[in-house]
Amino acid sequence: MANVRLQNLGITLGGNQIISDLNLSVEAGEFLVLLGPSGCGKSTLLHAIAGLIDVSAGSVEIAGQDMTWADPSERQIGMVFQSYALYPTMTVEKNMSFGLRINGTPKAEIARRIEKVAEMLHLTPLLQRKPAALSGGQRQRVAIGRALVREAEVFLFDEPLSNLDAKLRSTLRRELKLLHQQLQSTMIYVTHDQVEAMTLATRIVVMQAGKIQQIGTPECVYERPVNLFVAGFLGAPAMNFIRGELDAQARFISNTLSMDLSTYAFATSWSTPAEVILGVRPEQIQIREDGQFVGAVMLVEPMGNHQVVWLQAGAQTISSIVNDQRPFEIGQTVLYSIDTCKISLFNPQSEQRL
Amino acid sequence: MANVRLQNLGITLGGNQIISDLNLSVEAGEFLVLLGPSGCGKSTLLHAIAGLIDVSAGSVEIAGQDMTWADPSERQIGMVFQSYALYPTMTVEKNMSFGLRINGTPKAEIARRIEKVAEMLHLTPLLQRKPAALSGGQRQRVAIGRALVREAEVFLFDEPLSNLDAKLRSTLRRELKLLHQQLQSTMIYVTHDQVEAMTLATRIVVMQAGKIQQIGTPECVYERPVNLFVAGFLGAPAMNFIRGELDAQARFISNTLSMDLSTYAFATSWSTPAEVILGVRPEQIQIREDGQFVGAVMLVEPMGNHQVVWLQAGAQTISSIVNDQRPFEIGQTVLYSIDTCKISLFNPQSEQRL
Amino acid sequence: QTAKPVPVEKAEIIHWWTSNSESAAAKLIADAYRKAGGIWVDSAVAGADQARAVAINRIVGSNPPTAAQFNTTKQFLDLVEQGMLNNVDDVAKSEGWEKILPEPVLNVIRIKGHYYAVPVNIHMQTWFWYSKAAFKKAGIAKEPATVDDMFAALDKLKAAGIIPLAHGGQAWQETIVFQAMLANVGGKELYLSVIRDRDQKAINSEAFKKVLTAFKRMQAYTDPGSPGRNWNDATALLISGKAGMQIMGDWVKGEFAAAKQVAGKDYGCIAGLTPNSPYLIQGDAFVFPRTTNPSTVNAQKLLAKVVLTPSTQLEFNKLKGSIPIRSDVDTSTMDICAQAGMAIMKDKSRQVGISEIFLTPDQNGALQDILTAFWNTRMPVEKAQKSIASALKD
Amino acid sequence: MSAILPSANAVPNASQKPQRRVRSKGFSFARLGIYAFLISAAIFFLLPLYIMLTTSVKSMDEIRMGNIFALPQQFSLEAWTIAWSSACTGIDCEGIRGGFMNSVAIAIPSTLIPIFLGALNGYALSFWRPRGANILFGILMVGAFIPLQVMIFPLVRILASIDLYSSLPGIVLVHTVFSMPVMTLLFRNYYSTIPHELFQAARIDGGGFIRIFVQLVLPMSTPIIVVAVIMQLTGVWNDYILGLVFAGREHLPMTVQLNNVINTTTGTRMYNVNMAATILTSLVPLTLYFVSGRWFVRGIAAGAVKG
Amino acid sequence: MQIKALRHKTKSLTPFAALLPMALVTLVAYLGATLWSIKVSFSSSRTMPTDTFVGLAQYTKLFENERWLLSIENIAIYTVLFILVSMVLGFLLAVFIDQKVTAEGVLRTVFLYPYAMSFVATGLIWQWMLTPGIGIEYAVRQMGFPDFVFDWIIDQDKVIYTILIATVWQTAGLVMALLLAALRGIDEEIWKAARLDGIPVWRVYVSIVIPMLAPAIATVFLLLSTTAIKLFDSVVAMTQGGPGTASEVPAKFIMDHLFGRANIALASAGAVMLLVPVIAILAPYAYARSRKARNIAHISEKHK
Ligand SMILES: Nc1ncnc2c1ncn2[C@@H]1O[C@H](COP(=O)(O)OP(=O)(O)OP(=O)(O)O)[C@@H](O)[C@H]1O
Ligand SMILES: Nc1ncnc2c1ncn2[C@@H]1O[C@H](COP(=O)(O)OP(=O)(O)OP(=O)(O)O)[C@@H](O)[C@H]1O
Ligand SMILES: [Mg+2]
Ligand SMILES: [Mg+2]
Repeated sequence: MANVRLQNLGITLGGNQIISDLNLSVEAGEFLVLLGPSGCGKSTLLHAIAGLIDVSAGSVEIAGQDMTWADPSERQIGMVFQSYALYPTMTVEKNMSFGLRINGTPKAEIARRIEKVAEMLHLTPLLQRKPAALSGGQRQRVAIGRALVREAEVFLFDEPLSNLDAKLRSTLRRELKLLHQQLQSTMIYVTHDQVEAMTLATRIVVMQAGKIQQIGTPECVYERPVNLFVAGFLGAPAMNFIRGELDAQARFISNTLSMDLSTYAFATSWSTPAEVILGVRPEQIQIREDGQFVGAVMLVEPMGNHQVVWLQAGAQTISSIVNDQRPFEIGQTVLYSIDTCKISLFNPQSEQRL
Repeated sequence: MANVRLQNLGITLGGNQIISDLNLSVEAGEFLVLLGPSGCGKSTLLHAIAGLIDVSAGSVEIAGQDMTWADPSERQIGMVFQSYALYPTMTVEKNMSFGLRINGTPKAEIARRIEKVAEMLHLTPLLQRKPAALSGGQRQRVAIGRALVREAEVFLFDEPLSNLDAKLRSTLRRELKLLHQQLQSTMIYVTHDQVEAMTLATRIVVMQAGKIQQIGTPECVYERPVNLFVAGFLGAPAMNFIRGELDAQARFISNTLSMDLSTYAFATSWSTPAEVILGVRPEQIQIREDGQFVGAVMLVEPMGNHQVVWLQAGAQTISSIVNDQRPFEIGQTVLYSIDTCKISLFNPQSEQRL
Repeated sequence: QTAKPVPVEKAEIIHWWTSNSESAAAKLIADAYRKAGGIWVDSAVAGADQARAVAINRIVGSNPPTAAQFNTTKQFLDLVEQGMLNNVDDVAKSEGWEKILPEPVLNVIRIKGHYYAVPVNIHMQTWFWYSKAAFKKAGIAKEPATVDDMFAALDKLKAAGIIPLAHGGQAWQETIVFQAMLANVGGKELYLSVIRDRDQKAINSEAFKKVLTAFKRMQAYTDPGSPGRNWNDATALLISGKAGMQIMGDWVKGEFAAAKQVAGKDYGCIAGLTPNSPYLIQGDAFVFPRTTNPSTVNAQKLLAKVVLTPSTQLEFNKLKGSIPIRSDVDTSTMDICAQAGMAIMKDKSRQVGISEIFLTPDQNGALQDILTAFWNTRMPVEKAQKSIASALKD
Repeated sequence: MSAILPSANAVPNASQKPQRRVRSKGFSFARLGIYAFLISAAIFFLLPLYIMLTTSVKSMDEIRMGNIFALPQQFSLEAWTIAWSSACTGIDCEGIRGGFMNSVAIAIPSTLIPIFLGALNGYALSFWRPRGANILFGILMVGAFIPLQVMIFPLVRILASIDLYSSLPGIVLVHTVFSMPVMTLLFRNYYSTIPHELFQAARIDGGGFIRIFVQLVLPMSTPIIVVAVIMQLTGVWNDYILGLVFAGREHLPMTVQLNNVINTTTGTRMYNVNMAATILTSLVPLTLYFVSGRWFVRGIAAGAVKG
Repeated sequence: MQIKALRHKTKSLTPFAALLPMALVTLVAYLGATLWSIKVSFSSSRTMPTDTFVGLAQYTKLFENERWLLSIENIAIYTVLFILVSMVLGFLLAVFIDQKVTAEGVLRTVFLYPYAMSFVATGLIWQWMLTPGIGIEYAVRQMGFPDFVFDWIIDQDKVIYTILIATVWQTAGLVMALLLAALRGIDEEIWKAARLDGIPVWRVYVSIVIPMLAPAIATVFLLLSTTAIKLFDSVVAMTQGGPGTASEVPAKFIMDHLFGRANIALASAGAVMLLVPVIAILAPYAYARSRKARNIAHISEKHK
């Protein structure tokens, strides 16, 4: 059990300021998920926490101790590298047991842990292979295994499941969650998979360009994004943004839509009439016969258990999730309604939530 | 436009028979998605098509010509490697333009293509960087870019979007689809992302342990899986399997369930009473007040736009997708019904679809 | 590990006598030393420079050998001046070196009145060797007795399609040819004023220019393959009759002997082209690194004594091809060339040291560089003369 | 496991299909060119060896009279026996075999220690990058240009002052000193091509300086270690001047004897014995070269990282 | 912050400890020897070092010495060609041997064996082979080209090239081994990517492999430069600096004066002068590298 605290962290790589003035406090035992667009600095942040790159400013505190300049090996960290970084000359087993052997863990204990982890990661038949003779997903699992056997205080996972198939991924997701509950260790987890983020996180951190945009529980971040970026970043398909105006009666009016938002919980005060951006998630747009608004079907994407229907409404393209398999035709005119209780409003200038 | 035909393909790596007797015919202009569990031989297959590993048996035909022993460069192929395989000493731009420069493509044309692709992949500001100074996702995009600029006859993509964030991924998915429509090139695409598979594929190939299990349109594979493996592999959460018996009246009876399946379209003849496995997808299980069956809520996973509810019904765990945000409590007893028109039945011995 | 002197008079001797014939000669001294009660520990190091470097480094590293071979030249002068050598004055006095050793050698080993080396032998570098077969073929009836005779003979050889001068084109061999020319064309006076006195006037004189011209003229008698050639390969040309003449030291006899050729029958030797051409003395000597250990000092003295005993001198020099350093040895059993040499040595006026006896190694080297360049390029005589003058200036 | 070895990896691939590959004609032309180049290069390289070998079995008379390219008229191994067991090197006529064990005794530590230190330096320089180390390395590199003979004199003094002059440890130390620039350079540059992430992963795993070096870095160094062994063993084995000056009488390496046999200014020369002795002396490094192949492994870092 | 940073750097002392032998060797042996040589070069030492200070006299003497000047000229030509030819040949051998050729082991040994042979003997062989009348010239004439001439070794202007041939023969195998080791380290995937791109093999080598071999090439380059500048044995064995002084080289000049000619002051001056071009080449390079690193930082900062 160890907390992690980053204060005013700044990191410069190759002359670029990648992260600046970042503050983040991860509680002991927390499962923190880092989200953010490609290249925003997630891996960099993990590397800094692990002590693998020198920070240019600020401090890193682990388990209450200033570790800014501590050696990586002193930090009691397990890490899955995005690029795996497997030891090429060692077998899978040796790869995983390396850290334990260094710690002087008894042989029997090592064998036990390796067996357990290999089982969990379906690596048992591959234990004597070297990384070069593994598939991409197998390598990734070895990387996970190497971190997991360590039973460290803090785990750093950098997109650990990205190359695994959906089935394995969901199994492992569950295993990781269980493990987290068992070990009570702190986990910082980078992922691009929304399902992982939503199911694993106690809190989600959304980053952009080296800055934290929002920290909160999955529901909070998903339902009450603090700004346009977070709103647009989470959710697939992305949130629909509709520009319009809010009048004094809290009615939202755009070219194609008009609806009453008087129940909306405003985050800030505002003066009417105001330009606003209305954010509405595809699942809040229901295509139904008694819908209030009209759109034309542009594109239908069947997804197995649901379909995404793209509607043209005026100049606006709107995506909607349809949870059944009823057929749509391209060009067909449909009616849809919007569930107003979960919408978001943003200030188009500041891009902040209203 | 080139078709790809694999006949009786066999591949051995490090003494292991990875692929044996595989037959696959990809139409010209098709967008074929390869699915399969980690380590099943997808990458190996792509490498064999590209001519990067030697096949031990069978033949590879591209555009009607036997290319089994042709040099990779003669095959007119663009490929994204799972491991990227970027040229470490070249900048992003050089990485992408290298093949073109060699081909003697005019400079202006190279510049045009690079610009286009870089734009599409959001790589424009990174063109002068070397791979070592890129994030994981950025590297992956360079790998995609390098393949795309080539405008080849056949594209092989090995999990090209795995390290990208959801938003970028959906953008690129769409771009790839567009590109495919424009170029009319044949694409063979490995992915673990169901959404990609469903939205991009004209046909899906499901592989297991080097063998093809099913080939078909996304809908077909999703809705009418030919065997237990395919049924269980596709879909997240996975299909629920319920063991039971089918009686002469085509009623399915298990400990907890009993339902009429007389409308089921049997794939093979069968004799009653028979042991069967009933496969039902989570979205076909509706939790509603007028449901016929009873279960207790075990676990709820909120996913943003939906939630997965795990029910305990007798000894069976059943997952169900709930498309709204209504609250459940662990232990709460709920009623559910099963949509019988989309279920699948399997022979427990042969594991084949009934 | 260091070979600390032990009460027994164990003597480690560094020398560069490594070829078969030289080894046999060295063994002779070793045996004589052993017979005299010493213990000879042999440290042979091929190559004179190399062997001396090892000796010097061992002295510097405080692990000196008991004795080390040097040439009887100025090579060890620095060591003496640095006080790194023991003298063997006792032996020299009791054995009366002053009387039995030739003057040029004494001048080198006796420094400020002390004797710092024991000379072993006399090599004469500037012998003219010729193949009787080749001479016969070229129709040369008699041994050249003057410089002009020699050039005439060379011309005849050339005309007969024989390589007139078998020459090994290495700098030191060219220096030998030069010394031969200086001694024979220039004569003893010029030789001494140029080499010993480094007299600028003599060097710039017309006579010296003539020597240089003669030297350069020799080059025209060599074959194109001569540059870089080892002296023994040149001798092989003589042995096979492909070449007529070679100017080289008396060690050449070893090669003839190996080819079973006999002096006076198959080949001839001429020590000088005029009746009073100087006999250029070069030789080997042992020096004795400084030590205070009495038993080592004893070992050193014993060596100094043994080396000069007449029987050792005779047998050693027979094997080595050189002639004894002491004039009182009975040489009747030696070959005719050696006997001729001994005869000449009887005339003290013909005893002259080679250039290394008079010049420091450095000056000698500089001279050698100029000579070889002059020999091998189209350097005008005047330039060579000027360069030599400046190289021999202090 | 065995996949890393070329014998198990590359060779089967190559042997599986030649009969089919022949179908592609561009391929066989290229091959032809490769072999043509390699064979002509081999002939160029072998020509001197041919002369050495034939010379070594000729008699001196034949050498004196004959053509260097000619095959021996009377084949005789006498020179070889002389070289090995009876050539004189001073008053002892025991051939070059006498120094063999000395050479071995010098070569083993003088190969292992410098390589170990070189690897250690390279590792520290490219992964740990301690402050100031690069300046040190720069000086070392410049120092590599000093002719070693110039350094002999001061080194003799230093060694004498620490009582190591003329001893086995002394000569090993000297070899270590003189090989340090090249060995360090060799490993430093090799390690710069190993993905840094591996090192980072090992640090996370709690590996300390030594652990990472021994368990991770050294196993990845086999190809360069082989090259280093080739260079260092050859260098030490063929060294003459250092052995002569620093080893002391009891430890003189074989090359001193070899040189004594070959090198003479005014003595007679036995070319056939010289050649035989030279070839005999070089047999140890030659054997090493021949067996070193299996360690020239391909793709030692394969599968380590993606990117 | 600075203090903390310092603590971080100094905290793990092991790397420093590990570099201790190197530091000692560098400072005591190399720096020490260099300083010692500089000191001696300002003295009038002969066989033994002495303390008589004579200023730049030795240097003046050095640069008045024609042999030295010629040596410098020779070594400059030789170094450039030697590095170039050895690298190209070694690289080609490595590349071709890397093509899964049969008998790789034999070929590798064939190319490497000259490196194992003492040059005292092989130099003689080369001398024989190059000597007109008995060597290659003779052989070719026998083969029916009676007018064939190959007499570089006795040619004042070409003799240095004969040394070049023989030393390249000796060294190319080692270059091959070094580059082969590096070639084998290149990830197969890179090759695959390049093959797919349809890049001709030679282009892959030129544009991808050679840049990736940069560290190994740097090693080879330094190795060859040091061997070239210290060239000595081969000259002694083959030509002894001749004909005349045509193939004299600085190291031989130094060695001659160090031992045979007992003038260690002049020899030291020569050794010091050898270091001057080395430092003159290395220092700007090191400077440029640190500049470049800084510049990159600078430029990318601006981009933002
Ligand atoms: N060199 C090799 N030697 C032995 N087996 C190998 C070798 N390379 C790959 N394999 C095995 O071949 C199988 C197929 O590998 P492949 O890379 O094709 O899998 P994949 O389907 O792409 O998996 P993933 O989704 O994890 O990338 C794997 O089980 C792997 O362990
Ligand atoms: N050595 C470097 N020099 C300059 N910039 C770098 C360097 N390494 C990384 N970067 C940049 O730093 C930014 C952050 O990189 P980082 O790897 O942390 O991204 P990330 O959030 O992990 O992205 P991804 O999801 O794609 O892995 C990227 O824009 C990248 O281009
Ligand atoms: Mg990352
Ligand atoms: Mg794969």
